[in-house]
Amino acid sequence: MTAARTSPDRVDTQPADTRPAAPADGPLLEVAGLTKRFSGRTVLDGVDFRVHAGELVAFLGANGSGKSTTLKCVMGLAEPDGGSITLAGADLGSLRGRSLVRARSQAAMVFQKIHLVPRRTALENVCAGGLARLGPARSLAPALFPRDLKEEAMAALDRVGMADRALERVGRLSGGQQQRVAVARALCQRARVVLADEPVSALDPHAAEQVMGLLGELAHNENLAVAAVLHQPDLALRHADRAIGLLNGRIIFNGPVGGLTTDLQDTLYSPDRGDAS
Amino acid sequence: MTAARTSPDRVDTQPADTRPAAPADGPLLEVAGLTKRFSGRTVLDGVDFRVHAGELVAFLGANGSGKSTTLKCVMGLAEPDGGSITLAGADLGSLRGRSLVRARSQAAMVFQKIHLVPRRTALENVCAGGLARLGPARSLAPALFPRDLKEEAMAALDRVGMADRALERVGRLSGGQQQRVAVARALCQRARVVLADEPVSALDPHAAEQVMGLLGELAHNENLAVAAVLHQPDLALRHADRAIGLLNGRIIFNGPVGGLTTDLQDTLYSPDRGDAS
Amino acid sequence: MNTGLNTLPDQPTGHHPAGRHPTGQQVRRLPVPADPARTLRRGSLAGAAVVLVVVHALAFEGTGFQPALLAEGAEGMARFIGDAFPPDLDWEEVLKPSLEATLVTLWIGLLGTTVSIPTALLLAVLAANTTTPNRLVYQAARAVLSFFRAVPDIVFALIFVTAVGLGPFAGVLALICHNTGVMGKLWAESMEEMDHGPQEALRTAGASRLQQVAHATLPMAIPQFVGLLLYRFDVNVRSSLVLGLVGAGGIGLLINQSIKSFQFDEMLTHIIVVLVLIIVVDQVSALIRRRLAV
Amino acid sequence: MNTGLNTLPDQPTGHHPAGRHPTGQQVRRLPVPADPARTLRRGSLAGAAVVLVVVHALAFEGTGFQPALLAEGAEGMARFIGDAFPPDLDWEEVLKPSLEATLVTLWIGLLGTTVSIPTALLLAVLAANTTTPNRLVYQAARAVLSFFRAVPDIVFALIFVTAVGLGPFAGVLALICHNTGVMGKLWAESMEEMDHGPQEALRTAGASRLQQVAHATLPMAIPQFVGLLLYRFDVNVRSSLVLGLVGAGGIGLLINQSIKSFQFDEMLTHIIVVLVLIIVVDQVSALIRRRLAV
Amino acid sequence: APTAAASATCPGGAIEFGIEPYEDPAKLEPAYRVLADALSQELDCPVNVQVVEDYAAEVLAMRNGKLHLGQFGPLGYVFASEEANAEPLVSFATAEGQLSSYTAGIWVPKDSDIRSVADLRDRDLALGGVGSTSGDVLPRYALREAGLPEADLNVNYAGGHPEALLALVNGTVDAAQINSQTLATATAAGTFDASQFRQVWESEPIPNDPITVAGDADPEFKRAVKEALLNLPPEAIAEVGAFLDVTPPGPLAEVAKDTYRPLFDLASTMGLTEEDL
Ligand SMILES: Nc1ncnc2c1ncn2[C@@H]1O[C@H](COP(=O)(O)OP(=O)(O)OP(=O)(O)O)[C@@H](O)[C@H]1O
Ligand SMILES: Nc1ncnc2c1ncn2[C@@H]1O[C@H](COP(=O)(O)OP(=O)(O)OP(=O)(O)O)[C@@H](O)[C@H]1O
Ligand SMILES: [Mg+2]
Ligand SMILES: [Mg+2]
Repeated sequence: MTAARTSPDRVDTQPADTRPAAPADGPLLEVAGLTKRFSGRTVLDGVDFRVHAGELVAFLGANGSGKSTTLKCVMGLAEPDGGSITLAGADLGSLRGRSLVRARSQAAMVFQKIHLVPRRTALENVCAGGLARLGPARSLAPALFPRDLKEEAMAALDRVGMADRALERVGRLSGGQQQRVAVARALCQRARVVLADEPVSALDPHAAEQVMGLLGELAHNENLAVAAVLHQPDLALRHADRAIGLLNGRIIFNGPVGGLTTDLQDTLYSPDRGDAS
Repeated sequence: MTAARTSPDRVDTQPADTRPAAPADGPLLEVAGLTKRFSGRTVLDGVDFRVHAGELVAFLGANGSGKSTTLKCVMGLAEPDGGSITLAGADLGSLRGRSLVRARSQAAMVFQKIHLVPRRTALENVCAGGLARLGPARSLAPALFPRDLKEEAMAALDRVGMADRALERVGRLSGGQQQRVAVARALCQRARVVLADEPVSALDPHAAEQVMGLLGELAHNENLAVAAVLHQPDLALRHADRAIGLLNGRIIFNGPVGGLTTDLQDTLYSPDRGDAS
Repeated sequence: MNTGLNTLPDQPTGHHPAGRHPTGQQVRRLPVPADPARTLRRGSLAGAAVVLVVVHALAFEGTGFQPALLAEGAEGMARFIGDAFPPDLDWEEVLKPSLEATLVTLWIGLLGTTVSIPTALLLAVLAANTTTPNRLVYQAARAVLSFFRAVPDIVFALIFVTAVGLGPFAGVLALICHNTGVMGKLWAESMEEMDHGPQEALRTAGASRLQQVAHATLPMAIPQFVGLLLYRFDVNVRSSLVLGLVGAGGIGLLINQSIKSFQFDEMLTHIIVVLVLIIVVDQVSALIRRRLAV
Repeated sequence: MNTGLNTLPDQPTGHHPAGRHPTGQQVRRLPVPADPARTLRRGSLAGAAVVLVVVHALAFEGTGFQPALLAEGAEGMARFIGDAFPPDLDWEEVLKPSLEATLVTLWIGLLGTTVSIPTALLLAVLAANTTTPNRLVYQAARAVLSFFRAVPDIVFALIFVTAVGLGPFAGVLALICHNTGVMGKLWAESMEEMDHGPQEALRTAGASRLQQVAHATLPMAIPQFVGLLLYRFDVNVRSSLVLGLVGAGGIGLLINQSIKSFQFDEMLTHIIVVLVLIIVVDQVSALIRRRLAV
Repeated sequence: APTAAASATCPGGAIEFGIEPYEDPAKLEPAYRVLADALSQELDCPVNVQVVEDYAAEVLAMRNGKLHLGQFGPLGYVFASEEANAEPLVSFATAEGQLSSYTAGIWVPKDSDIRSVADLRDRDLALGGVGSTSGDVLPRYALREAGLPEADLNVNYAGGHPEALLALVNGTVDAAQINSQTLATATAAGTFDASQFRQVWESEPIPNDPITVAGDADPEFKRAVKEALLNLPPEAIAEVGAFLDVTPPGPLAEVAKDTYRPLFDLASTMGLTEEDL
């Protein structure tokens, strides 16, 4: 139940006195029995999985198998029909209002549809990821953002290779550039769990390697729990510690990436996969 | 100057008496000296290329290298600052109004941002690709669409593996499903040139193979000219006849996919590619 | 059901004149599946149509709607309009007062719009289901907005006249109240119809409601907001009827007075001045909205 | 400039209390680059602010805006409102006529809205820069819309009264004209602010302008269109005050009469009836809009 | 002005003077402006003239001490007297010192078969605006006197005197109220040709609009205003007379509540005011 891989350099950068308060060995994200229906069609059917600090988990599955819906349920963007979600030790089902928001902000999400504000600059969009840390006074307009936050956001943009476009409006960036800015925003949130929905689908191969490398680094060096939806099994093989395979809303594989055999991939992406629904 | 590969089965399915009127050997799409600036930044700098009937050309390049802008200029969605575009023998620069529209409808585009109408069903969205063939009377509402068109749209949906979701609203489909519907809409347009901007980026590997196979089939069996922006060189290697590599708005490679060496890929996607601008 | 890439046998389509690809290939076809919800949908559509027809029949009846009368009376209308031509462009007597009154009207319209921005914005945020803190506040904010829209301008104007006396100020106050109601409602609805993605993204990032609004909802909604604001400015400039009732003056009063004294050519001059004003406001509005586009 | 994945040396951030990751790691920082356009932008912002302030100062001056007066006159307002309470709920004398008049008002508002849909839609499509065939048509359509908005309701009513006589029908016709102008403008602007992607996609597919509108612009715009339509219905129902003046009857006439005879308790009853009507319209409107969402 | 300081004859530093030129704004409004200027000279105090279209606003303003002087239509004065305790001071007079007056009337086309008010049964009658003395209350009083319930004919408000006249001229009603002032204005403007129409009813003469002072004003102020009005210089009177078509004009004549007694009776008969007031 500990992280699948323990990177040695993690120890260097993390002072012992600031270890997170969550149970050292428990998973940061635990989903049990998650069920979701959309107008009668069962989209998720008893999904159980855990993601631990220090591991990068890849979600694989055919189009429409329920990957985005799973992440949306965790983030509270879709209302599950059943099941429980525990985030950094807090059972989300038992929380309400402000404390639910606080518990949820332990997780940062990179959206498949990006969801940036086109009218604002890349830097402003990234800063918005850190809003939860600001008091109301300094957070009402980008001009009021404290210098720290802006510098942190710049560093996040730099990590995704977009520092040189920081002051451009997001609406003017190319599709792949926007996707990288979205990753930077999630970084700026300083969450302990990062969920990324196809974070590299619009990226060129180098940028994709770079962003996957970054996600790996977040998991292994900074001890976050990272889950990413990927459509390229070879990226999962190179970067992820563990893979979860979804088929028609059920998990059919959950194990080290080494287990992603050709047979398994054939099952996951088989052309007749749709006949269950 | 002829198609890089000639598939033998094309001959089977194509009656000799209905060969297209365009010069048999000329390219269906010819772009020369295309230049585009956005508020001072040169995004395209003298782009020249041709796409012939019967070939599938892959566009490769880093994020922001100008791939989408190139396609948008061809489709008239961005105003080029210089250069000429010839589509199926017609010089678009010399045409105006209705005749320009007619000339342009020789090309169908699959958009990076999909651009379907979420409120309409998949079938209705695909039918809309064939609007140019309908008179005003039958085209004002989906309920008036002729049966032929609907059946043709169903077949197009079937080719992208979405026939079973034909009557669902597009807004309810997953990201990858939407992208496949967008490809089907382009098919329904019966164009002789198909331009696809990252048509497989949100698709699972099987669906990606399937759609690339379909694009290849369009080129090789149905003798269309197909250009697709791809971010996965191996897909280009497997399916495309020729590749065009863009770097900072200039074409640095144009040749058979065999030429996509590791070196070339390193140049295309090199991390310091941005220093030219 | 997803049958993958299908290479169907070509169907017999020879009887379709348009049934060929430009490349000469025959077009593939596949039957359209039956839609299980279709009868249901058709039924409810038919039901809605029947309701609409009945309601309209009642309304035509209730209002004595007879388009034929219009044709019959065309001569009378032509005569009325004829009376107004040519407009009376006398500078001292007509045009100058008209321009002066228009300036007053413009100031009243401006303040009636801008001073209500803070209240309208607050109520809009509380009354949009994507930004409201909870159902109770939502319903309360909606009720307040409805109230401001239900009370006629003239009643607000009378209330304020008792406090501040006759004159433009009372008119401005009445417009502010009314405009709060209308603009709040319009803004709330435009926020509800926007793409909520960016707002949801900030919500999941733990941003407070206020922060979500400031950094996602409002920046996304700015063009619509400004459009509606300029629309209301335009309406307020024209809503001089109420202003005349409380002595605010303005161009509306002049139009009414020219009607009362049968000087339709003067009336036309005033209307032309209003038209010019509105076109100018329109152009400025289009300019501002263009500059706001990304 | 794209420096790829950077592993910067941690910067000294010990003085920042919030400068640590939840995992305990120090947070990376990087200086914010200078924005070359910043001074320019600040300059134009400051310019706009100065213009706004000056214009508002003039407007405050021109309208005698003195909020202090409001506080002073609070007593008078309280008395006015006190006069209106309790509302006069006498069935025969007040409530029944009020409800009957409201029905007429409702019919007038309904027809004033629905009958203008075709013209408003046509003009809106011609006057939106994303759907208009060309600049000339665009400017012409805008001019027509401006004209319909510039002519006061009351003038339209006068014109139609000469043709069709006094009564609700003239009022309906006046509303139709005015509503065409307003709704056309609002629809045009909401089309301009929409996501144009689907429309452009159809354009590149060779669809005619009409087809683009029918299969991309309108289906995308339906929620906004219906929202604005219901808003106008709501406004039209309330603009019976004006109609009351031209003999169209309706609740506006009753409100007017109760004011003229200083029976503010009756006035309050009528306003409550309007309020209830508006809340009902609001709820129905919210329902319809919810059902239209994808 | 240095004299603008508050004094008994100059309350609050300026006199607020409200006018409601209900019957004929083109003539009344300039007349009152001349009068206000002269008054300002006499009392050495600025006079602000406010033109309103509704006596209700004027009455309410006066009731709350926001209006010092007010001119009202005869019926408006009844309400001003009852609600705001307004006291009448003066009205216009002819050179002979006779208080000027006007009459209400009901007109029909020349060849109409309507001979009397009773003949209006089942016909269309256009009234002026709500609350107008000659355009609303007096004609309805005539119907009542003739024993004709309002339900037995089709009574519509046209919105004002000119609108009612136009409805008759355009033949959209069988009869309309037209008062003697509107008749003169419309005849002068060429809108109305009296030879084509016939008057079937005429009211008793109605005394012209009074200028009133707020009841709770300083008695010295009331006296000073009254004196100033009665002693207006002949030039001012001449100017006013020119507007009113009263040539040669006479000085303003003193009026008292009793002058308007018939209107009080009318209002209470018509149920507009409580009997006990
Ligand atoms: N709002 C909705 N209403 C109805 N059905 C929905 C809705 N959202 C998603 N679905 C359906 O749920 C299923 C799972 O969708 P989801 O978006 O989770 O797939 P996914 O695994 O993320 O696919 P992709 O790889 O294409 O992004 C799909 O069949 C989709 O059509
Ligand atoms: N409307 C615009 N205004 C300003 N700059 C723009 C605009 N559209 C694109 N650009 C810039 O033009 C460059 C090329 O963009 P384009 O979208 O063609 O890239 P791309 O090759 O398609 O990239 P990706 O793989 O990320 O989709 C980018 O640097 C982008 O920022
Ligand atoms: Mg998804
Ligand atoms: Mg692109």
